[in-house]
Amino acid sequence: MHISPVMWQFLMKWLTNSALFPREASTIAPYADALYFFLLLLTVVGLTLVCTLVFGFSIRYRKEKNPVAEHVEGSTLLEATWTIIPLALFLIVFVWGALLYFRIYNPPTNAMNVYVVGKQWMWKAEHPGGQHEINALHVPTGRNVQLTMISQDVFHSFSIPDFRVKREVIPGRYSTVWFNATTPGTYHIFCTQYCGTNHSVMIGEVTAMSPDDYEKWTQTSTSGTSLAQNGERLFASMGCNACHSGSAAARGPNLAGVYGSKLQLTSGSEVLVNDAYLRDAILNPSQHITAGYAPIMPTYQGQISEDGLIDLVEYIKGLKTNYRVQQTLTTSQSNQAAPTTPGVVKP
Amino acid sequence: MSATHTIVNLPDQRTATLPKRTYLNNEDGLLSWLLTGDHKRIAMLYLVSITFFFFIGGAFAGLIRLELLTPQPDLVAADTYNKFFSMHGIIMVFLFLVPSVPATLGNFLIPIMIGTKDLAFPKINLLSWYLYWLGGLVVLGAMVLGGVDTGWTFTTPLSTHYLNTHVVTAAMGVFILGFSSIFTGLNFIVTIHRMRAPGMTWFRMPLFVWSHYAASILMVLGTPVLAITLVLVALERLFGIGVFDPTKGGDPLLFQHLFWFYSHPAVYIMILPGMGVISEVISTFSRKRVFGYTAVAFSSVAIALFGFFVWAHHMFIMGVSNYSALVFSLLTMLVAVPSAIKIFNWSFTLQKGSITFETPMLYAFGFLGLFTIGGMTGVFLGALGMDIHLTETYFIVAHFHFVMVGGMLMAFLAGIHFWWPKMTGRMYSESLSKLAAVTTFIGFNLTFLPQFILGYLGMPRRYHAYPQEFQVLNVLSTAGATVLGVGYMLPLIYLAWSLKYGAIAGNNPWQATGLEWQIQSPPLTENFIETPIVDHEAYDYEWLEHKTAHEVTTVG
Amino acid sequence: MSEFHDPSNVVNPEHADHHIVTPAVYGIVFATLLVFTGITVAAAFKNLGILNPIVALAIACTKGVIVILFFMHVKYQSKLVKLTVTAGFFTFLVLITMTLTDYISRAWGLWS
Amino acid sequence: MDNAIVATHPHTHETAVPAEHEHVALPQHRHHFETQEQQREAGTFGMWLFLLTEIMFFGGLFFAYLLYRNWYNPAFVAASNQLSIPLGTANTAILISSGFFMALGVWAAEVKKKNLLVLFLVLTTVFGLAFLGVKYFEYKEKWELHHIPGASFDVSQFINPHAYGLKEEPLAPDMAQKTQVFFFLYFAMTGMHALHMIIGIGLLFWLTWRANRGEFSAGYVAPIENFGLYWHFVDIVWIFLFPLLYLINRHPV
Repeated sequence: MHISPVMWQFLMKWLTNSALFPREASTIAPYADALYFFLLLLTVVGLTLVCTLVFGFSIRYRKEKNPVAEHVEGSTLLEATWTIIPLALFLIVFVWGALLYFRIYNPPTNAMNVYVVGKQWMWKAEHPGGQHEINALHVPTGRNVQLTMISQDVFHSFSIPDFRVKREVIPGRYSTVWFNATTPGTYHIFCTQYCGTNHSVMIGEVTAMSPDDYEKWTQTSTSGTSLAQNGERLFASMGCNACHSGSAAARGPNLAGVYGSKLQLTSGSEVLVNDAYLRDAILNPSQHITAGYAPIMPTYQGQISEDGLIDLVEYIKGLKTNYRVQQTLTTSQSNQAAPTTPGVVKP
Repeated sequence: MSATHTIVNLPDQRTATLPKRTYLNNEDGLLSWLLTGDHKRIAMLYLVSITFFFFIGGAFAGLIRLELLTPQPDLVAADTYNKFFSMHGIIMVFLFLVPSVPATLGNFLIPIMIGTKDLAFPKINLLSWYLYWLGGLVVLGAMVLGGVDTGWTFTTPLSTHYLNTHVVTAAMGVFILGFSSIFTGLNFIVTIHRMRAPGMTWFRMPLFVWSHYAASILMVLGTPVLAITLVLVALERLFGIGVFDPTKGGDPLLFQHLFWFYSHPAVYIMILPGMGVISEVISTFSRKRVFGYTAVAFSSVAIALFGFFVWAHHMFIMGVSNYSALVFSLLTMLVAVPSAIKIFNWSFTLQKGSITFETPMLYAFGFLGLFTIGGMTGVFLGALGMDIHLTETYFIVAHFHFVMVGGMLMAFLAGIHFWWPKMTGRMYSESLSKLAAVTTFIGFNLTFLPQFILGYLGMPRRYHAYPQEFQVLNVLSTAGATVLGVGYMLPLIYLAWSLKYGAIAGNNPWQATGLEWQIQSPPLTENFIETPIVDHEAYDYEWLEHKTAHEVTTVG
Repeated sequence: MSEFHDPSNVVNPEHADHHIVTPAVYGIVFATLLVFTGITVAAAFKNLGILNPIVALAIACTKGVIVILFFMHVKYQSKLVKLTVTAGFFTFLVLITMTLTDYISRAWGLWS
Repeated sequence: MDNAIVATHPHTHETAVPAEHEHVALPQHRHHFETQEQQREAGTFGMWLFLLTEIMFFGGLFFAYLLYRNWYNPAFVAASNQLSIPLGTANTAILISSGFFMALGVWAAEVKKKNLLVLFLVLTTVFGLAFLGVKYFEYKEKWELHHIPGASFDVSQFINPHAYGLKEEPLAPDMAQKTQVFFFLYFAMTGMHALHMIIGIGLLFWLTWRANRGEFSAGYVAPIENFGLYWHFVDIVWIFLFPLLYLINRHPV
């Protein structure tokens, strides 16, 4: 038999690239695959059972062999069996699936954070150190990476099949996903939620690098200003510091060290200050008035881009003292050169 | 073919003729069809209309597969491709799958099966056919005017603020189609409750009627939620209001909730009637009552009931709360059980039967296998953690095509082949139809099995171009689609041929027990000469034998 | 069940005899509805705290049930119709409660 | 189970109507029904199923209202206080009266009093139209205040109520924007309700015309009964809309 060499090459290439099964490149992947294989096994067993029954009965009781059907009403025992066994199996699948779900969607506390903004039709990754990437993401291997993602327009979905993680990127609210890449290499990023004309162009590549390489990469590709520095600039130019100056007479609450704390609101409820809270408090301030303050903050809806919000959030996150805030206020022509970033990257 | 291989019992072709007076020739002229109240004529109108839309939807599917033959975006531009899959989805879901079995076979058979002259509201039945066409034309209008590229899910805020295509037109079409579906369901429920022949108790009804009853409940209660959702989408789009727009304080997930509140039960609206067909076919060709009749009947109702509690499993990764996701995942696992019960009950119906392998039975076997795969892969997607990786990829495309095309379409074809002699009075070519059944089965598997692998590899759905390494599987899939296309064209040809040249079928070619088989084929306008009195259970083959032996005249 | 033809539906649980409601009953119902309207408006101006919406909705439900039972004759209808009405409201409750499971348990901070 | 032969049915439909049913051969009896009674019950049941779809249709709107009212309570309070309670209460009374006359109309049809039936149908229509008239003035006021959602929507009244002579507390600008959500839901819900009223009034004209010809005075009352169900359902929707939109945020804090 003759196979054309081109065809042969093509087939070989495809087979060697293991195109029946994606690479396992994150710590989550083996867990996901274990459940996948369990489910595959269930399917194969179930299908074999049904096929055996159907073909077995078809051969055994075909008309030639069994000209007269024998009346069988049903069997409670049998029916109970095939109610309870599938139910039990499905419940196992449910518990297993739920455990996996919480593993994937509960980021570990020590994860390094990267922001991702989705928009028609590109991914923007923003590292706290000021590295901006489009349709690309560089991450170190062996380290927990959390992505805080938001969409600027419609629903997108951030998917890295080789890591077995995916999460919808939602307009108007942060969603997170995390992974720990195990193998250096490049992997696809897909937008899997249909997002308009160029949906299929919204793809990118995640590059997992050894920690050393990653360190080198961060140094060579930084834009020069960290997100927090951008945020500080925004904080001053939007006039946030006028009220949130941290002084006793200030009209807005003190923001230094506020991140991660619990706040008492005027509505009486208590909230945890996290990224989502900070973002929403900037856009819809009246719903997040800290107890003891008047609802006088204007809304910044439509005035700050999602990137700007990320800068501000990142700035407030790292704000430990109000020293520089007040200094910016007093020396009205603030100096552009900010020497060091207040603790941006969390361990 | 010898009598041991088959139960087909046709009258002597030399003397046989079609009945003189049937519902088909009772009145003549186009108007007698367009203004008819006869459920059988409306069913035939639906059959023609649905076939028309099926092939339009199928043509779009073909174009999609053709584009995906190569990784490059070479056949059509991206927005054209998006319009293709949107039209494919909208047409197939709302114009084919939802009305397919209920509006054709259900319309034709339910009144006969329960022994009455017509549906409760013949005029509303006709109205629902006109609404079907109106909705269909509006959808086609949206296509002709320049198309719509939202996908069939109309996801906000994409559909409301970010597209310049004919979203409102398409939504209006779907809105109208919703009312067509509501009226069909309403008619069935009233008919089944109020019009049963004397002696036709609930547990003597064929399972076909049970499953339609369950599906009708879903149609009546679910569809209006879709209607109001589409109204809100249209209003938001026209006036820029923001109920679903986060920048104005709306919640895009509210749309998802309301949309899937209908669109998940809609899946059961599509598959339940198909399950009814399978019950009839398997029972007839194994000459046995369906194993555990009551369990199968109640599992239909259970599916309908649970069907309303699981919709958010379409939103596991969309930002639904984790706790809510847990609840919905658990309930999803529960709704899988009644389907499993059905599969096993059908399998065991074969046990100790006297099985023959006519075309409808082949389709039913295809259904059993494909629906098992489709159902099990549904469990993959219902499991929370697995869903993260699989959803929005080709895995989900393959999954719902296994359920909808492998399940529903197989059942539809099984039903058409099963009742064709009743509807037209003539038999089709047995060998050609078996060929078509096998072709469809092979083509189907070739098309959609590779998509499972593609999905696990991570290929996203609705992609116009894709990375190189997915090509081989996509080529396989497209090749399969070609075979599948041939499989669907074949019945069109030989069924049309049979209309004129097919053998005379006689009243009961399959020797089945349903009331529909005890009357002439094609039936009279009002089905029965006199109202039947039912004194036997469904699928009572001994009764049939007894009756045939003592037959003096046919009932009707 | 009914083995025999039962055209007058004597044993049919889906059947109820046709009952003609008298104008007097309608009059009483009409007056009750107006009185309840008055009560609900009056209650709206009292500060009952969390009870305000509850009272308003309770009165609305009462009025609705009265209309359903008398004006719409459901009190005199067959079990089937009663069940149908219940099923409708049940499905509406499913829509609300199941969707609320999401909104209430979302740590979005908007629900208070 | 025994293998009985299909017995010949004793009745054909001409004889199937037993003597106790008084209306043996009404012209409106559709002959695919075995009996008149069956036809009437099928009609009622069908109408109820249709109303079920209406419950779910409005259900989606009610849920949206429930959700956003909880999210944006201050905006909903402020916006809802702009609605006129006197007009709303009057409208509720008008609609209940309309429903009352409809119920009387059903009774008149059942006891075959043609003139009373026509009178009650006319009264139902008049009150229905009165409701729409009041609604028109309410809508008109909102139009003048730029409270119709859309491009010309104006929130200044909520940001600075004192300038408009209102005693309300001012809303923060971001919250004031959310009043648009309230007004959208207000117009969507009352508008959808009004649409049902308009359809109903159209049907009422038709039914009155038929009643005047004496079509419903001989025992055939199904259209009147079923329309009555529809009309009362529209009432019920308003019975819920009135407190939700007008009342529950009204109390002094």
